[in-house]
Amino acid sequence: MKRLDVDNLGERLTRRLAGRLSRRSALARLGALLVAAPAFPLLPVQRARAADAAQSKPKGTDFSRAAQTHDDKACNYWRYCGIDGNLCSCCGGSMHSCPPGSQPSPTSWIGSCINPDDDRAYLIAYRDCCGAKECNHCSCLNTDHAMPIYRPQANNHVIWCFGTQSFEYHCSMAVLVGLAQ
Amino acid sequence: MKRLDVDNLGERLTRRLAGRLSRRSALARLGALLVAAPAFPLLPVQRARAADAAQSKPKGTDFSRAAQTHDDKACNYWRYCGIDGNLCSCCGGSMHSCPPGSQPSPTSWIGSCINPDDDRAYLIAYRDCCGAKECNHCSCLNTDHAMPIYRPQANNHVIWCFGTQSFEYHCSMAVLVGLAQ
Amino acid sequence: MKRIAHEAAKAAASVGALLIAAALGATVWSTARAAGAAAPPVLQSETAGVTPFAGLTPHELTYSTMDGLTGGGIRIIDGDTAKLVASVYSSQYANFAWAPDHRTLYVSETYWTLGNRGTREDVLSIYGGPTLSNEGEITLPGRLISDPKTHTFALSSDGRYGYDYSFQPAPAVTVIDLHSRKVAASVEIPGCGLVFPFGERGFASLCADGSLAVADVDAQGKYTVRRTKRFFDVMHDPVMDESVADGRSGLAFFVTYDGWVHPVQLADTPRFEKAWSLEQAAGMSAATSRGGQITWRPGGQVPFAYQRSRHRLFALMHEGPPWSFEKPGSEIWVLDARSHRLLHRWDVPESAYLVAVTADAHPLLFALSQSWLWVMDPDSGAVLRATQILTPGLVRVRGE
Amino acid sequence: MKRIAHEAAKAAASVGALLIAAALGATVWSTARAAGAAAPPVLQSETAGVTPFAGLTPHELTYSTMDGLTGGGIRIIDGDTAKLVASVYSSQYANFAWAPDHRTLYVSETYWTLGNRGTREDVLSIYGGPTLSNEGEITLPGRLISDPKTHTFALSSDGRYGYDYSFQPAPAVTVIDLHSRKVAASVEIPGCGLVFPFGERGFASLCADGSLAVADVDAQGKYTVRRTKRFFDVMHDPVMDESVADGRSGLAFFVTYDGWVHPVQLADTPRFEKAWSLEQAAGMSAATSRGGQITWRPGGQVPFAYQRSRHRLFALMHEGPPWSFEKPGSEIWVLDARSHRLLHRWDVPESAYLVAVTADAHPLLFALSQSWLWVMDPDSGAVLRATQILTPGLVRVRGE
Repeated sequence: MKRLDVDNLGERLTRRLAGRLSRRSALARLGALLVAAPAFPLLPVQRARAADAAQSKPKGTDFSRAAQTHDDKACNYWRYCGIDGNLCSCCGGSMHSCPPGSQPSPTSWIGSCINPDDDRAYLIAYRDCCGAKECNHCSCLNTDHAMPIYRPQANNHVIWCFGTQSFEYHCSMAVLVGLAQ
Repeated sequence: MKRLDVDNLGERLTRRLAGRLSRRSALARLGALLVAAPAFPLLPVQRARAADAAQSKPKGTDFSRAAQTHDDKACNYWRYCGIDGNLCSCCGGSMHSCPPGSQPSPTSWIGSCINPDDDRAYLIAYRDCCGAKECNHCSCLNTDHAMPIYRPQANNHVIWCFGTQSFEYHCSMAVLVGLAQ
Repeated sequence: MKRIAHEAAKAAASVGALLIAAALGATVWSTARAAGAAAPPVLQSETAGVTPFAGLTPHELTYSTMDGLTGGGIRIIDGDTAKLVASVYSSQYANFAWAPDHRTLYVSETYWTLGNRGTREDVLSIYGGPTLSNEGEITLPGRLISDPKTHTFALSSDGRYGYDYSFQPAPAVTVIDLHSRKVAASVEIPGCGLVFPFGERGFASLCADGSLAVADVDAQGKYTVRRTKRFFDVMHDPVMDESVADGRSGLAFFVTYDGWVHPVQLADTPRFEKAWSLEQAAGMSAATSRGGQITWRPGGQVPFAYQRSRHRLFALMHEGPPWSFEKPGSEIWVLDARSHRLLHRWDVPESAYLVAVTADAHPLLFALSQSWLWVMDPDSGAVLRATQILTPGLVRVRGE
Repeated sequence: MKRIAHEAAKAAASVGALLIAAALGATVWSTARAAGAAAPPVLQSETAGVTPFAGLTPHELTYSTMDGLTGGGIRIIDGDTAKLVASVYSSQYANFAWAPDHRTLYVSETYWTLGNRGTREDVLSIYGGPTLSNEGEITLPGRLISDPKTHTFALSSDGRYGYDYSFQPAPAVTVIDLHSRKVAASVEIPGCGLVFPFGERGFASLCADGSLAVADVDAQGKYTVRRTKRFFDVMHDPVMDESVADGRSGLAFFVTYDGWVHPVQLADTPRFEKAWSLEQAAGMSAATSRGGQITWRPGGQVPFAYQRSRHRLFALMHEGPPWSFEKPGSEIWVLDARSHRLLHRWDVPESAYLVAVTADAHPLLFALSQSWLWVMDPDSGAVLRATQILTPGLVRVRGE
């Protein structure tokens, strides 16, 4: 299996989004300019976790067989294969935009999920929005390829609010990082 | 209506409890020695509230007609005619004893309730136990003769945790103060 | 095989959610595979940001969650979609108000350095900017800590001053200059409580003897407090903490446990108008606290809302005995506050503890139970939409 | 008349409550009026105090509430009555442990001076004395903030030292001298996490490569960390965070997602025993993470409990596919940890996320769902009693 070139991830993340993405993405871009641009990857642990995610090829899990690509407010949306928490899409945000009143953490853990529309595995950054109280809408617990906490780079129980003003967990995003293979 | 002699209240409260009270009272006495003895009445506002309670003779309320004298874990126990919150009797304490992990506030508001067994009206100090998180058992909202917050001496919405180490509300006791008439 | 059944239920639920999402115009992500076409393009990487907040809209409701277990927090729900729009952190027992720009949120709250112990800090926290983020705090000399009460915190109608009711346990009102972000004055109001701002810098408070305290300020910023006459009988039929007041016009409706509405034009010398009865407005006898009379009475946690433009008073009403002023409403009564007539009696799907009405030309009526928000049409009583909420404490809508 | 119906319901409920109270031997207050006798005596005034706390009893369960909305807190429930006995404040994301005296409770927790912001303070809070009151805090250099994990905090078996796992995000173990109430050391454990004390002052941690880190200390208090061999395949079948370890004997059972039990005698040089399969102990094929196999698997939040005196391992089991290690258990399997045999399969009334067993001669088994605590007989599987609880995070019983 080809290992992911993590050094290109930062560059990829700073690239403009393709034009075909929606109006909501335009809002997200604006949001990203208003807060500090997500510094990614920053920590050595993040390189390790991206490598992990690429290594554990997510073929044929129970989740991936039932996943859908239409509704980002449902727990079985394809990107949420490893999400644990409240979907930001149900809290006034989106899959890559925190609701007003919260801030995206620059750190996250990384999983990989299969998109049923193209059968490709993508790296997904499960990034927490921090600062407001727990949103309590659309609580999902998907654990595909989630690792124990002693392997934190792939663990969804850590509160990933390092680097923000607050450790108060509000909701979780599923930001598309790139192809896993 | 005879106004209550509030200056005697303090003395009455420091008196030993009558022998016929239960084992639980012995525990409560012990508890009272372990914490600072409840300084009552301390504040000018407390004299005012005792006077209030004695003034508003609690005859013939909906609550008093349905009240019982057997079960201090039920909202319709006679002493609870003006209680708003969790019964300490359901939280590891009693009507006059805070559960371990919490402390009785030296301040309280005072109501008066009719005891159906002797048809007498008694002054009841609704004293909050403070320090632990809200108990969340036996939540009652009885409002006989409860006054608005701008008349705090008879208001059950104020968090009566003045004078304790913590303002964290845990549960409410209904301590028998004496006859209202 | 329970697992299979569970998956099927999830799939069904997601179809439902999809229909709702589509109906509300939510963005639907799909990389639909063109039949027989080339492989779909690889999805592009995304950046993470914050959804901008352009200000509270006329149909948005802001509510604080009830204290105790949920421990505070403020949420904004769009009445047009019944969806959560934004959330702001707060302590438990907080109050809050929006600046006239509808973008700046002030939160009056209390913290201890070690959760329930340590050093106490009373602050007015400021949220705003493009993403409703924290913009600092103003330290307060004290605050009342109590179950939620609307009139413990308010702004002057121009948004220049904040007024925070303090009870330590001596009652006072803290006046905060929001331009300089400093406490301007601490005004003692012995025997009184709550705060109802009027005019440019004045405020009134309700007093334990049935009168009002009226505070006015001189050019040097010094406050003088005077008492009005007693206008209600506090021992037998007190006015509720949760009366309504329109800060813009200074018109207050102080409503008693028995449903007597005392209209008062707040001013340096308040004008007391003749009281009228909610029950008489409905063609019933006036309620009384004597004899255990069962009748329709106002009650709940925030039982009244006032729509200035149409002079309409909304009241949560229930059938009950005296001293039942905290029982939730099974009906919302719509009253004309000028003619003292009942216009409508609307059923609510579940007994409501709080009511609110928007101030715009096409108003929405909100009824809140312990766990549901019902969005209603104030003119037809129809339930337009609903959403589950955390137990609500206080509500605010945009003033116009 | 809804009111009447409501009152009737309340009366019926109170009769029920009375019966329960009587059955449980609760104090019943009554000033029963003697028929035809003189007027009853006037009730005497009372003083207010605190119910004494004489230490955790062998049948009492301590649980922390789940984080997020409920915001922490620790509660003690008596397994013999299913009643709440005491409550201790905590921050959210706290962990806790009882001293060997069963009277002193240590709480590892984190606060910010302004709730969600301000200055962070990581502390080990001490509760004890006759009423389980706060006796101060020891400042910690840092902590992991995560969903509840049993093995982020533990005491040495003699109660002299506390071990707190820190992740900032560099992993370390803070060693606290509980006699002097000072931090004794901060031991870095790169690539590892969690803490399993053994012996007088040693501890082990699980490592991301499938090995253990073993820390031992010299006479000067300096810790040395060494790695053992890799004993499990972390990428394909990692051992769970919520494995069980008996601090007294140093015997740990590290259980994998697929149900392989790795018994390890913790020591300076750990002894790794041959792994055995929970499923094979039940006469089934061993579970595998390949091919989407649906079989019985361990899962939940705290899925294992160990009873040292009878060498019994209790496991929450569900039928599910690979990666379902957080699904709650529909059954509790009782296994002999020496013979590797399944002794019983007990149904639980509602799928359970946590399991615990008391350490005394007449043990009780506890199964915890999201909102119920079920007290069971470990030998018959009978449900003895139940009570509603707040969503549980972690559980601890008295060690003997």
